[in-house]
Order: sequence, then C-alpha cells, then structure tokens
Amino acid sequence: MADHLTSWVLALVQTALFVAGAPLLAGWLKRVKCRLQNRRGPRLTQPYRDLLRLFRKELLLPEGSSWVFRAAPYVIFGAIVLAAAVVPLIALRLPTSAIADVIVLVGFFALARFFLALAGMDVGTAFGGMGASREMTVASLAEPALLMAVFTLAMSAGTTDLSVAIQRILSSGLVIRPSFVFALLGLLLVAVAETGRIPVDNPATHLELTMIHEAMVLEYSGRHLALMEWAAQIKFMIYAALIANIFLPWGIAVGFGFGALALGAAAVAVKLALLAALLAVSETLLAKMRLFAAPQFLGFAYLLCLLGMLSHVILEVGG
Amino acid sequence: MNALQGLDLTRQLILLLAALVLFSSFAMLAQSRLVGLVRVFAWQGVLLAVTTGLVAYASGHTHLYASAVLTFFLKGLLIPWILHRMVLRLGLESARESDAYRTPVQLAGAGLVVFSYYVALPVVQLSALFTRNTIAVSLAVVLLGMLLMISRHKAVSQVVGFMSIENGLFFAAVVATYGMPMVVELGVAFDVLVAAILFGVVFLQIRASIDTLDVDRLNRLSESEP
Amino acid sequence: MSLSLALWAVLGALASGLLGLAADRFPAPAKAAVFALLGLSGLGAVLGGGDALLRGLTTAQTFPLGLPWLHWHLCLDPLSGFFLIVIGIATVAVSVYGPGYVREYEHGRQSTVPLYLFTGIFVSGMQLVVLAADAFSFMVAWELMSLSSYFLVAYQHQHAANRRAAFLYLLMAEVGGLAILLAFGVLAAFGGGFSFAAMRAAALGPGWASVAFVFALFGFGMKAGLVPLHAWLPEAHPVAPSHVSALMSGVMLKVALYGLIRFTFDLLGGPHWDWGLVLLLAGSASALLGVLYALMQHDLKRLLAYHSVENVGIICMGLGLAMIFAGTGHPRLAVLGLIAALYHTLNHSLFKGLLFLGAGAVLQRSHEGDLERMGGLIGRMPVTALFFLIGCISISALPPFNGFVSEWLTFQAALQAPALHSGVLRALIPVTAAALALTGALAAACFVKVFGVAFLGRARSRHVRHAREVDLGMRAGQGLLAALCLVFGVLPTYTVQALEPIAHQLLGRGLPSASAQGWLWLTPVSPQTASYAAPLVLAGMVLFGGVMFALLNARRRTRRVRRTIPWACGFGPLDARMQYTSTAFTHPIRRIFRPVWEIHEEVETGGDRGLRPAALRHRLHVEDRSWRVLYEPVGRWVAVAARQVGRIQTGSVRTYLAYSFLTLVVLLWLIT
Amino acid sequence: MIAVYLTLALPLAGALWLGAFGHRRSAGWVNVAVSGATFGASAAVAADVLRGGPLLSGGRMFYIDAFNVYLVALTAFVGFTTAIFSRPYMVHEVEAGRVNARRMRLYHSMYQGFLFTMLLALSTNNLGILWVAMEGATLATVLLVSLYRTPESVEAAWKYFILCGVGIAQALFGTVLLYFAAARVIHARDEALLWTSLHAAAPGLEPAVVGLAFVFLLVGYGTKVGLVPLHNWLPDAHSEGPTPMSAILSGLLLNVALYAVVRVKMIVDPALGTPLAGRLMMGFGMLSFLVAVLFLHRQRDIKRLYSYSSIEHMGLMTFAFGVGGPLATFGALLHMTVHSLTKSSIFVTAGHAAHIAGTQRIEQIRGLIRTQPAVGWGLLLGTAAIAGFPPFGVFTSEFLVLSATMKAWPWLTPLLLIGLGVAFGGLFRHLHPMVYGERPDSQSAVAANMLPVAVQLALVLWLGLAIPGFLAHWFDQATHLIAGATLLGGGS
Repeated sequence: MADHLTSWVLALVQTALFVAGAPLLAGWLKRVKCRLQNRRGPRLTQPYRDLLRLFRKELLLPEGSSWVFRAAPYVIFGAIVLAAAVVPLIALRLPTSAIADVIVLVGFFALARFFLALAGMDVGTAFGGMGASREMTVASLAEPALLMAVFTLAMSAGTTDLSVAIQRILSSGLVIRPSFVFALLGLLLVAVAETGRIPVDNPATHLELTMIHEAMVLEYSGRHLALMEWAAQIKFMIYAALIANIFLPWGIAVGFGFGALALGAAAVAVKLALLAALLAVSETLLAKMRLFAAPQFLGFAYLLCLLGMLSHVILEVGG
Repeated sequence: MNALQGLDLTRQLILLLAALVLFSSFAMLAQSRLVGLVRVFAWQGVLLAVTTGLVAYASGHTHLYASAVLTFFLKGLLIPWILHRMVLRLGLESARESDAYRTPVQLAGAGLVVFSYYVALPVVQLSALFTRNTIAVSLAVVLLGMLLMISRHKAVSQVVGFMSIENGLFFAAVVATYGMPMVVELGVAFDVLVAAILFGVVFLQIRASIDTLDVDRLNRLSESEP
Repeated sequence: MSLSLALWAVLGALASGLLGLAADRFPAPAKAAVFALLGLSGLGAVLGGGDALLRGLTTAQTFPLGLPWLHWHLCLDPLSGFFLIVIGIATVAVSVYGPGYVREYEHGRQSTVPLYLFTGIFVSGMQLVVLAADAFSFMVAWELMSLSSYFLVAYQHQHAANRRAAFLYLLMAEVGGLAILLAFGVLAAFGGGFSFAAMRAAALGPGWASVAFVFALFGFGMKAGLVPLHAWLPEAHPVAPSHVSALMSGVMLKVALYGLIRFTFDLLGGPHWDWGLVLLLAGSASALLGVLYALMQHDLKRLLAYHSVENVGIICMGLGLAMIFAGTGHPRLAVLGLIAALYHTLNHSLFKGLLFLGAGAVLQRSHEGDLERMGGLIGRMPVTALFFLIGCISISALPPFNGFVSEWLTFQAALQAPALHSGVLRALIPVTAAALALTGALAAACFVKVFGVAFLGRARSRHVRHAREVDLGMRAGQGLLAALCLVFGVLPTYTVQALEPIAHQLLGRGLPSASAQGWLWLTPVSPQTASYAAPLVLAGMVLFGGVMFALLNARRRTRRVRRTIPWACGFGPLDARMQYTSTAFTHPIRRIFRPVWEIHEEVETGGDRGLRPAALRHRLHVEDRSWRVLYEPVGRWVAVAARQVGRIQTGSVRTYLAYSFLTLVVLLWLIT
Repeated sequence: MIAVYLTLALPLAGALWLGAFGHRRSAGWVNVAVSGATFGASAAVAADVLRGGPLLSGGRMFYIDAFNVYLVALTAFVGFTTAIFSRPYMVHEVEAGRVNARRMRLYHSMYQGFLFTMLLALSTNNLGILWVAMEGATLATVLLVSLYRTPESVEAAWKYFILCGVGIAQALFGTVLLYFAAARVIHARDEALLWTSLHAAAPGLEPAVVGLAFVFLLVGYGTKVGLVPLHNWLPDAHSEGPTPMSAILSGLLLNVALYAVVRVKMIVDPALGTPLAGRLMMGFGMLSFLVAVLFLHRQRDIKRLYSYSSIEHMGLMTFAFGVGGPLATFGALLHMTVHSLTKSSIFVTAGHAAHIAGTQRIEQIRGLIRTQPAVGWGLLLGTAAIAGFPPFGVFTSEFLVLSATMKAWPWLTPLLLIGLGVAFGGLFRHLHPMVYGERPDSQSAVAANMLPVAVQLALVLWLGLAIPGFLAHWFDQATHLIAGATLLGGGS
C-alpha cells in the first residue's frame, strides 16, 4: 500500500516536474538558438518571467467571444498536463502511465488542439479562422504520421503502453532496428510540425500571412495567454521526452530508489538539452516554408514512418 | 381412315382441292387489285365449302354438310360481299397495292410451302400420306395468309389475309379431323362473322380519322425515336 | 419476456403511426399520443433489448403471418437485443424532441399525417428487422423500413432536390434489397429453407459462401453507405425532417450493419479472412472519403450525412478486423474487433443522433441549413450549442467522450496484426489504421469548422441573428443523448462487459481481459499491452484544468474582465463578413487532397478597373466523384439500352405482324 | 352448379340489357349492380368449390377447380370494382363531350360482354369454347379501344384487332392440332376437346403433334398475354381506350390468356414428356420481362407506362410457370392475383389522375398529392406495391418466384433482379414528378371514388402479410395440378 502511495506521489512529482521544467526547456532552446545566431539571447529563466508577468496582467476579452474562448485555456492546459502525466520522464512503471497509452496521448493533443482552434474561431476575426484552418490541416496530416511511428514502436514492443514499451526496449539491449531509425526520423519531423516549430510554423513571428499557432491565440491576453503559452511549452517538452525516452531510453529509472531517480532525472535533462540544441541548429539552418509545402514535409514524415513499419514487418519479423 | 380406303377418287379430289386452295393463296399474293383480291378470297371460300362437302360425303359425318353450307354462305358469299361492299363504299375499286417486292414475296411464299412440309414431316409419321399433306397445306395457307398481311399496305388486304388464315385452319380442321365439335364450330363461325362486321366498322373509323386505308400511315403510336 | 416486450415496442411504434392518421382532425391530442407511444416503444425496445443482451438470452417465437408454410419467425438474442437498444435510445430521444420540432410543420401546407404515420412504421420496421429470424419476414421488415423512410425523405416534396433525393434513395434501397434477397437466396438454396435456423445449417462451399457474402456486402453496404455505394446517402438523409434524419443516420445505418453482422457472423458461419480484408479496405475507403467529402460540405445536415459514411467505414473496419482474426484462428482478437465495431455502432447512433437533433434545432430556429449563413449561435442558443459541442467532440474521437473509446478499441484491434501469419496483412492493417488516424484528424478539423462557423464568431444572416433557444423538450432530447455520450465515454469497461454476450453468441467467447483490472481500467488485450482509464482521464482533466481555473480566478480582482474590440488589421469595426467561412476553412485541405473531388471553380472579376476590380465573384462546386464514375454510367447504359429496345416498336402494324410471323416460324423450326 | 350458370348468365343478360338502354343515366348503376351480382354469384361458386371440391357441370361443359375458381372470383371482383369506378368516370367523359349516348350504350354493353367472355373462358371445360371466348373478348373490346375516335385510338384499335386476331387464329390452329391428336385417343368426338378428358388422356397423345400445337397455342394466347415480341398491341390498346377498359384488360384479359396457356401446358407436359413447354415459356417470359422494363424508361403517357409494367409482370408470371415446380407455380398463381388487383387499381387511379390533369401525358401531370391527396397517395402506394415493395403481396409472389429461380436456375436470378431494379427506376422516375411537388394552376380535384382502390390495395396488403387459409389451399391444389407437387404438404 505504501508502495502504491509512493508511486502515485512519484507520478505527481514527475508531472509537476514536467510542468515546471517546460519553460526552462523553452528558455534553453531560445538561448542556444540565439547563440547560434550570434546573439546574446535572454536568460534561461526568461520564460518563467514572461509567464509570471502574463499571469499578473489584466485579462482582456474580445467583444463577441463566448464561454468557449474563456474555457479553452483551461481545457487545453488540463489536457496537456494530463498528457504530461502519462509520459515517463524520469521513471517507468508509474501508475499514471497506465491511465492512458500512447494513442490516448495523441487524443489529448487532439483535444487540446480542438479547443485551441475553436477558441481561434470564437472571436470572429479572419486571423482566428485562418489559424484554426491551418492548424487543423497540418495536424490532420501530422497525426497519421505520428500514429504510424507509434504503431511501429507498438508493434515491435507489442504494446502501446509507453512505460511498458520503454521497458521492453531497455530490456532487449542495444539492438539497431532499421524500423526505429525510420520511425525516429519520422517522429522528429512530426514533432517539429506538431509543436509549431520551423520549418512548419514559426513561434516567433507575428506576420499575419504565415503564422499558424500565433494566429489563434492572437486575441488572448493575461492569464489566458499565459496558460496557452505554458501549455505549448509543456507540449514541446512532452514530444522531446517521448523521443528521448523511446529511442534513447538508457538512464531512465526502472525502480523507485533515490539513486535511480536521480540518475533518471539527470539523464533526461541531458537528453532533452541535447535534443533542444539539435532543434536549435536545425531551426537556424532552415527557413520556414510555405504552408502548402507542409503537406510534402509531412508526407515525407509519413513515408519514413511507413518505411519503418514495413521494415519492421519485413526485416525484423520475417514474412 | 378406314372409311376412306375404298374411295380413292374422293381422296384424290380432296388432294386436288387442297392444291387449289394453296394455289388460291398464291393467287392472292399475286393479286394487286383489291377487288380482285376479294374475288380470289371468295373462291377460296367456295373451294373450302366444296372440300367440306366432299369430306362429309366421304367420311359420313353428316354434321359436316351443315358445316359445308355454313362455310359456303359465310366465306364464299357473305364475307366477300361485305368486303366488296366496303371496297366500293370506300371508293377503292381501282386501288392497287404497290408492286414492289412482288417477286420476292412470291418466292418467300414458295419457301413457306416447303417449310410447312418440313414442319409437318415428323408430325404425322404414323398417319397416312394424305393427312400429312393436308396438314402441310393448311399450315402453308396459314403462313401465306400472314405473309399476305405483312406484305400489303391496305387495311382491306390485311383483312383478306386474316380471313385466309382462318380458311387455312378451317381446312385443317375439316380434312384432318372432320371438323370440330358442333358447338365449337358454331362459335367459331359466329366469331368470324362478327369479326368481319367489326372490320367494316373499323375501316370506316380509320377512314374517318386518317382519310386513307393505308396501314403504314397508322404509326403514331411507337416507341422508336421520331 | 424480453421478446414480448420487444414485440410490444414494435406494436407501440406501429400504433403510434396509425394514431398519426388522426392528426388532421385532432392535431394536438394526436401529436401527444403519437410521440408518447413512440417514446414508450423506444423504452420498450431498450428494456427488452437490454434484458436480452445483459442476460444473454435467446427467445424465439413464430407468428401466423407471412407465407402459409413459412410463418414469421421472430427471435431476440443478444445481438438483436443490442441493436434494439440502439434503436430504442434514439427513438426515446426523438420522441422527446419531436413534439417541439414538428411544430414547424403543423401550420405548414402539408398534412402531418404522413409524417407521423411513416415515422411510426419506420421505427417499427427497424425494430422488426432486428427481430426477424427468417429471410421473408426480414425482407418484409427491411423494405418496410426503406419504404417508410422514403416517404419521410419525400415528405417535403415541394423542393425538386428532395424529390430527386427520394427517388435516388428508393432506387438504391430497391437495388440493395434485391442484392440482400439474392444473398439470402443462395443460403436458402443450400440450407433448404428460409428460416435463419435452416440457413445456419446450410453447408456451403467457400465459393458459394463468398458469392453470398459479396451480395450481402453489396446490399447491406448500400444501405449502410459504404463507398462507393454511398452517393444516395448524403442526398437523402438531410432532406428528411431532422428528427427523422437523426433516426435514419443514427439508427437505420446501424440496422444495415446489423444485417451484415447477422449475415456474415451468424448465418454464413465462420467468416473468411479475405472477406474481412475486403470489408476492412472498403471500410477504410469509406472512412477516409466520407470525411473528405464531409469537409467540403457547407450544408450542415449534408455534412453530417457524409460523416455517417465515415463512421460506417470505421465500424466496418472493426468488423473487417474481426473477420480477419476470426478467419485466421484468433478468436480472442476477433472479439476485440467485433466489440470495437459494436461499441462504435452504439456511439455513432448517440452522437450522430445528437448532432442531427442539434442541426434540426438550428434549422427550426434560424431556417438556415447553410453553414455560410450561420455564426454566433452559441450566444443565442447556448444549451443547444453546448450539446452540439459535446456531439462534435464525441464524433471527433476526442477523450474522454465515447467516440474516442471505440476508435481506440479499433486501433487496439488493428495493432494486434503481428499475431497474423501473412506478412501482407501485417503490413496492410497498420496502414489502414493510419488511414483511420487521418480520418479522425480530418473529422476533428471538420467539426472545428462546423462548430466554429455555425456557433462561434458572428451571425452571418438576419435569421440567425434573431434565432432563439428551442423549447424544453427539444433540449431534453439532445441532453439525453449528450449525457449518454459522456456516460459511454467514461464507463467503457461496463459497456464492453455488456457487449460480451454478443461475442459469446457469434464467436463463442468473450473478452474477459478487458475488465480484468476492475471497472476503472479498460485493458482490452492485457494490462501490459494497453490500458485506458477513462474515469481517471476525466477526473484528471477536471482536476488540472479546474485547479488552474480556481487558482487563477479565486481573487476578486482577477474576476473582473474588460471587453475590447478585437484586432482586425485596422479595418475599422469587425464585420461578420470578415470571418473565415466554411469554404475558406477547408481551402488548404481542398488543395492538398485535390484529386479526391471533382472541383469546378471559377473566379470572375467584374467591373474592369485594371488592377482593382470592382466586383469579384467566386463559384465553387465540389462534387462527389462516385457520380461520374459509378452512377452516371449505369444511368446512361439503361438509357441506351432502352433506346435500342425502343426501336423494335416501330409503330407499323406490318412490322408487328412480321414479328409474330417470325416468332412462329422460328419456334416451329426449333421444335422440329 | 347454379351459381356457375348464374355467373355467366348475369353478365350476358347485362350486356343485352345495356345494349338497349346503356345510354341512360342509370346505366352506370345497372352496370355496377350487374357486376356486383356477378361477383356475388362467383363468390357462391367459390364457396361451393371450397365446400365440395371441383365442380363439373352436367354436360361436362363447365369445370371449376382450384385453379380457376379463384380466377373466376377475382375476375368478377375486379369487374365489380372497376364498374364502380367506371360510373363516375364515364359520366365525366360524357360531360366532357368525349362520348355520346350511342357509344355509352356500346360501352356499357361491351363491358358486360367482355366480362361474360372472360368468365366463360375461365369456367369452360372445352378448349374450343375457350378459344371462342378469347376471340369474343377481342371482339368485345376492339370498339371500346376506339371509343374516343381519335386517330390514335383508331390506330390502336386496328393494331389490337389485327394482331390479336392473327394471334388468336394461330391459337385456333393449335386447338385444331390438339383436337387432331386427341381424336386418335379419345373416341367420343365431342369430348376430345374437353380439358378434363384431354388431361386424363394426355400421356397418350402424340408428342410431335402436341409440340406443334403448343407452339401455335403459345404464340396465339401469348399474343394476348402480351409476350414480347407479340406484345405490340398491348400498350396502344391500354393507353388509348377508356380507363376502365384498361383496368380490366390489364387486370383480367392478360390473366385469362395466361390461364389458357397454363391449361394447355398442363396437357402438353405429360404428352411431350420433355420440359419443352416450360423452357419456351421461360424464354418468352424472360424476354418480355427484360424488354418491358427497358420500355418503362421511355414512356410519356401514364397509361402506357403502366401497360408496359403489365407486360413486365406477365413476363414474370410466364417465366415462373415455365420454371415449374411447386414454389414457382405457387408464386405465379399468387402473382396473378396480386398483379391484377394492384394493376387494375393503378389504372383506376391513373384514370383519375388523367382527369385531374386533363391529359394522359406524364409531363403535364404534376403535384397530385397536393391537388388531390387520395389520388396522389393511391398512385404512389399502388406503384410501390407493383414495384414489389413489401408488405404488399407483389413482394411475396416475387420473393417466391425469385427463390424458386434461385434453386432451379441460379444464374438467371441476377437477370431477374437487374430487371426488377431497372423496372423500379423506370416507374418511379416518372411517378415522382407526377405525385410530388406543388399543384399546377391548371389542375383541380375531380370527383373520384377511391374506395375500390383502397379495398384492392388493402387486399394486396393483406395478401402480403398473410395468405388466408382457403386461398393458400386453392393455390396449393392448383400447384398440385400444374406442377404435380404440393407445397404445403411437403414444402420447406
């Protein structure tokens, strides 16, 4: 019983870590990127300050908006945090990961996106609609690719439960699976699209014709905007943690001992930092593409994931 | 059949009459004037009546005498007379059918006779040559009657063709089976008579509505593209 | 007991229809009685079906109707019990919703008699279909259902489009019915009788069984709206009165699926895996094309009808998986696929019914069916909007509502593909699962569009601006379904348990693993493979979102908010015409999936003023390709054949005589 | 037995009486009364047969068994209901100036005369008399076809007369041949054409002659059944004559002609010992069915439309009788009943529709439900019934025929099904604009008595839901007579 309780507490702690660590990861990413671009860049804690400032600010609601506009930040935040609770960050076998498997995780993202898009449309401006339209389009292409990657993983691990899957990968030792290589590449591309990074979207821009995510939250202010931003950061971190822990699971805590947990935390911090740095490099090298190039981009991701699946079916299992 | 054994002459005569009936059908095919057509038709009726009488005499079926008399009056006199009157009344005395396809039709008619024999061949294997021939002839007359109807444009000619079909099957009934039961025969005769009268009525209606008796002009009701 | 309850339900619906005959003379009492009886009938169906389903009972009875040697066999077993529940729930909701909705027709120019009469017959026909236990009564009930719903489609026949839709609908129903008849005929020929019992006993070779399956798939698939036989569906379903659309789209399609399940799993005996593959592929195609076509619609009810095509596709994917697994000797996994399909069947009937009722409410209040003329309804019809939003979330398969659970189960079934021997199947099934994912994402996009354009933003037309909330009954009808959407989304373990008797009946085993971990955890295969704790998901979301909300809104100072004018690029005050329209919303998708539709687009610039045209006109027609590919050629062939045949009737009596003559000659020649 | 005589005597007397006084205003009522009395008598016949089995009259002139008893009753019934419809219809025609007093006399007299010939053809035991009656039916109706004296109607009458005349003449030739064959076996000359004797002696008849006879009889009576390619008179005559006549032509004449063919087949089958007759009927039936369904698509005249539907259904029945076997035969017998009930009611409704619109042209008949709901719904339901939608009886019989075909000739079933689908499309594409939509200004409701239609459709509905015991019994006995096996005894 005590063990049971410990695990629940641990799960909550891990979730809190997710929530708390997400701005830090965003700050790190921004900083690395600035450095790469020969700029000084803000401090690592800058995102926290931004959030705090937003929380303090007065809330402005656009005229004609409905309760959907007001409810959306909370729904989105709730869904994303719940998603964070499911993803193993530092330890496996946490009870929360059994609440939902990876498909449900995708479902949480979809729910958040659904409300985000609705909120964008609620105001009645052209921007909101435009953002919603683009977001849903990109997402509808990204989601099958994402699931294809997930399926590759799930089929080779024989489960869709993230915790169990990572455990199985861990226990099988270092095996180079072609399917995983393809799936990793595909997943990277999808993650870029899903989290609204270059080259699909640019979180830094407010150029009306190019933005996707920013167009939807254009009318948000104050604490609503803070929640939205925070949720986006958590989502980014979830993707990063997913990629890091699935494809490079080493270091993650299998038991609940203090040492193991500490090691897990350190390992994941390093992995996330590296991953963010990698993204910063790619964002520096690449330019944002046209909206209608995104389908090709995501189609390529889908193709990679499909190849991963096929190579799993053909190369790894045998006809 | 037994009754016929000793009456060679009658049988020959009947066969001769059969040939004549067949010939009259051909004569109708050849005849292009309406008046002439009706006249040949009358002769066919008379031949039929004679045949009936002869069969009655030969077979001893007395009711056939009555039938012969009936036939004579109905088909030899009354119906031709009705038709003739119609022709006169409709002013068609000098009307002629077109002569196109006359020869092919005649040749087709000859073919039909052969066909009739071919069809009748297996039918009466058990029967005597005589019966087979009469069946074949009557079949030929029926088919020739239809050919006449198909090849003629005038309503009157079609009626004549129709009546000659009746003649053909009547011939079969008389010669092959010594007539039908009396009640049937009376019924048939009644129907034929009514039909003849009705034909007259319809002639007048056609005439009133389309001003001609050319059946090719009766083509308003069709399904093909206009 | 349960069967007699179900029979009372059938009779109740029939009586409701017959009472409707008095509607011209006594409008008010007739209406009350009609809907009361309909509701009772639905209740009876739910109770009778529930009894049969939960207790796993099979009761049969014969009725001295039908042919002298083949009386009507009626039978209530878990499968039909389940579908009775599906029918019953929707009927109850409609009977609550109906009285308010038909008010619109009461003072119209057409009598409400046909509406009441055929609604009653329609419902009783559907109930009878699932009860029928011989081919004859099945066909009678089936066609009764088709015919009465046809009259409902044609109810508002003053519009030419409705007449066309009704014609097309009946034509398809007829063709489909004939195919079903043929399928039964094959079975009956081998089984020696038309009762289902005799058909089950039929010993068919695989060839004939496949023939029967193909006919059944064609017939039932046509009714269910499987691509490419679906084209009638989006024409017909929307033009019926909305509560009937809810029944047609929500329930009647399910009855078609019932037929398919009954035929393939029960009557034909063990399904072959290759049929499953066919069904899986057809289902994927339906799901994907259905949602893509739906995206391009801007008529609300039509859009919903296309979504029915999509959802039927999803259900068929589950069924196809079940057949593949059953045919390759994996009954446990087959059960999973079957239960996923049945679960989605139930769910679709709930949320599609809900959405159609919502659309009806909007239609009644605003007299607008076109999304492009709606907008901002959430402020005017808040309750309807909330329920509609629940429907949208459910149909978009988002947790924690019901649509998600069944799609999740379908995914789980698909992910068990590695158990199969054939590498092709192993590779193909995940691809179809990815198609399902695409479908789900597109559906979400579509319903963002629907809800965003119709209910959010600003009103685009005067009627919509003056819309008011609907009456209590109509709200209650929607509320019932919305609540059930949540209940079935949050309590999947119970639902799956309740569905198990069907699996026992059809596949000989249940799915004990699904609820092995207690009611909280749905673990369809094993807890190690996948688990989903819907109640915890709901709780978690309420917790995290709620805590945040409480934290942030606790202080009085923060509760005050200021309203400001939204940013419109400085073009002065915001205008309803500045909003994104439905067509604009789907423009990126239209560009990406261009080859799927037949798109006729033209842009006219008028008022030649060089670079600044005074008028701009944009015309867009997005058409279903199946018309061009499938339907029009058939129509053309018939027309050509008719024209050719028409030639024989020249009008000349001499030609006719020649026919007679030649017939005679040929026959004479033939027999000698 | 008296009832049988009465059944025949009443319409004959009616024909004579109306021939003299048929132009009176009361003639319509007399027509109804006589038809009603005939129906009563026929019901008595049916009751007799139900109680005591087949009836054979003293001189063996008349014979009523399970096969024809229900047809007699049905004929009298449809004659009766159509007479009810005919009264106001013809009054309207007189008022519209389309028919004068003389023609009314003709019409009424011939209406009864036609009924007489139909009943005679059904009840006689003598194949010769059967022929006489069939020819009489043509003669009685030919002037009715041209009753309106329009060029089209005269043309239709001429075609009807010539084609049916030639056809029926061929039937007579067939009868003669049959007599010829029978004379060898049956020595009493007057009995050689009696169906009862022929049926008993059938196995001894010479196959070659009988085969030849059957060809002639099939082509002959088949012309009257409306089998393609001998059908050409049928749509013309149906569409141009007065509507009550179309109703009884479609509902009765075709049935009786088919009855004749089947009666002959019952003799021919044992004589030939081969399935030749059945095969020929199947071929003709299928051809008629398939051709007629295509014709449905090209119609512009409402009555013509439904007359092609009659051809379609007669083709189906002929096909079913040709397939043979108890199931198909039972189905065909049932189909005869339901088709004639449904089709006559459709013609009645179509007649009203034509009155409403003032024309028979489909494109000018619009919005019937709005104009006169009873007529619109009648036409709609009637057409749904004839298209084979349950719960109407046509579905039941088609179901039986299809399932029998499935057993015996599985590869022909798709053809039948496609045909039914095409037929459905053909009917409803024309029906839809006629019944639905707004009421055009030119149309207004007319006095119509829809009671017969309602009764007939209700009967068809009843037959679709359950076949009453006595009728099933008759059908089964007739099936036994025709197909040599019963269905209820050892059926599935």
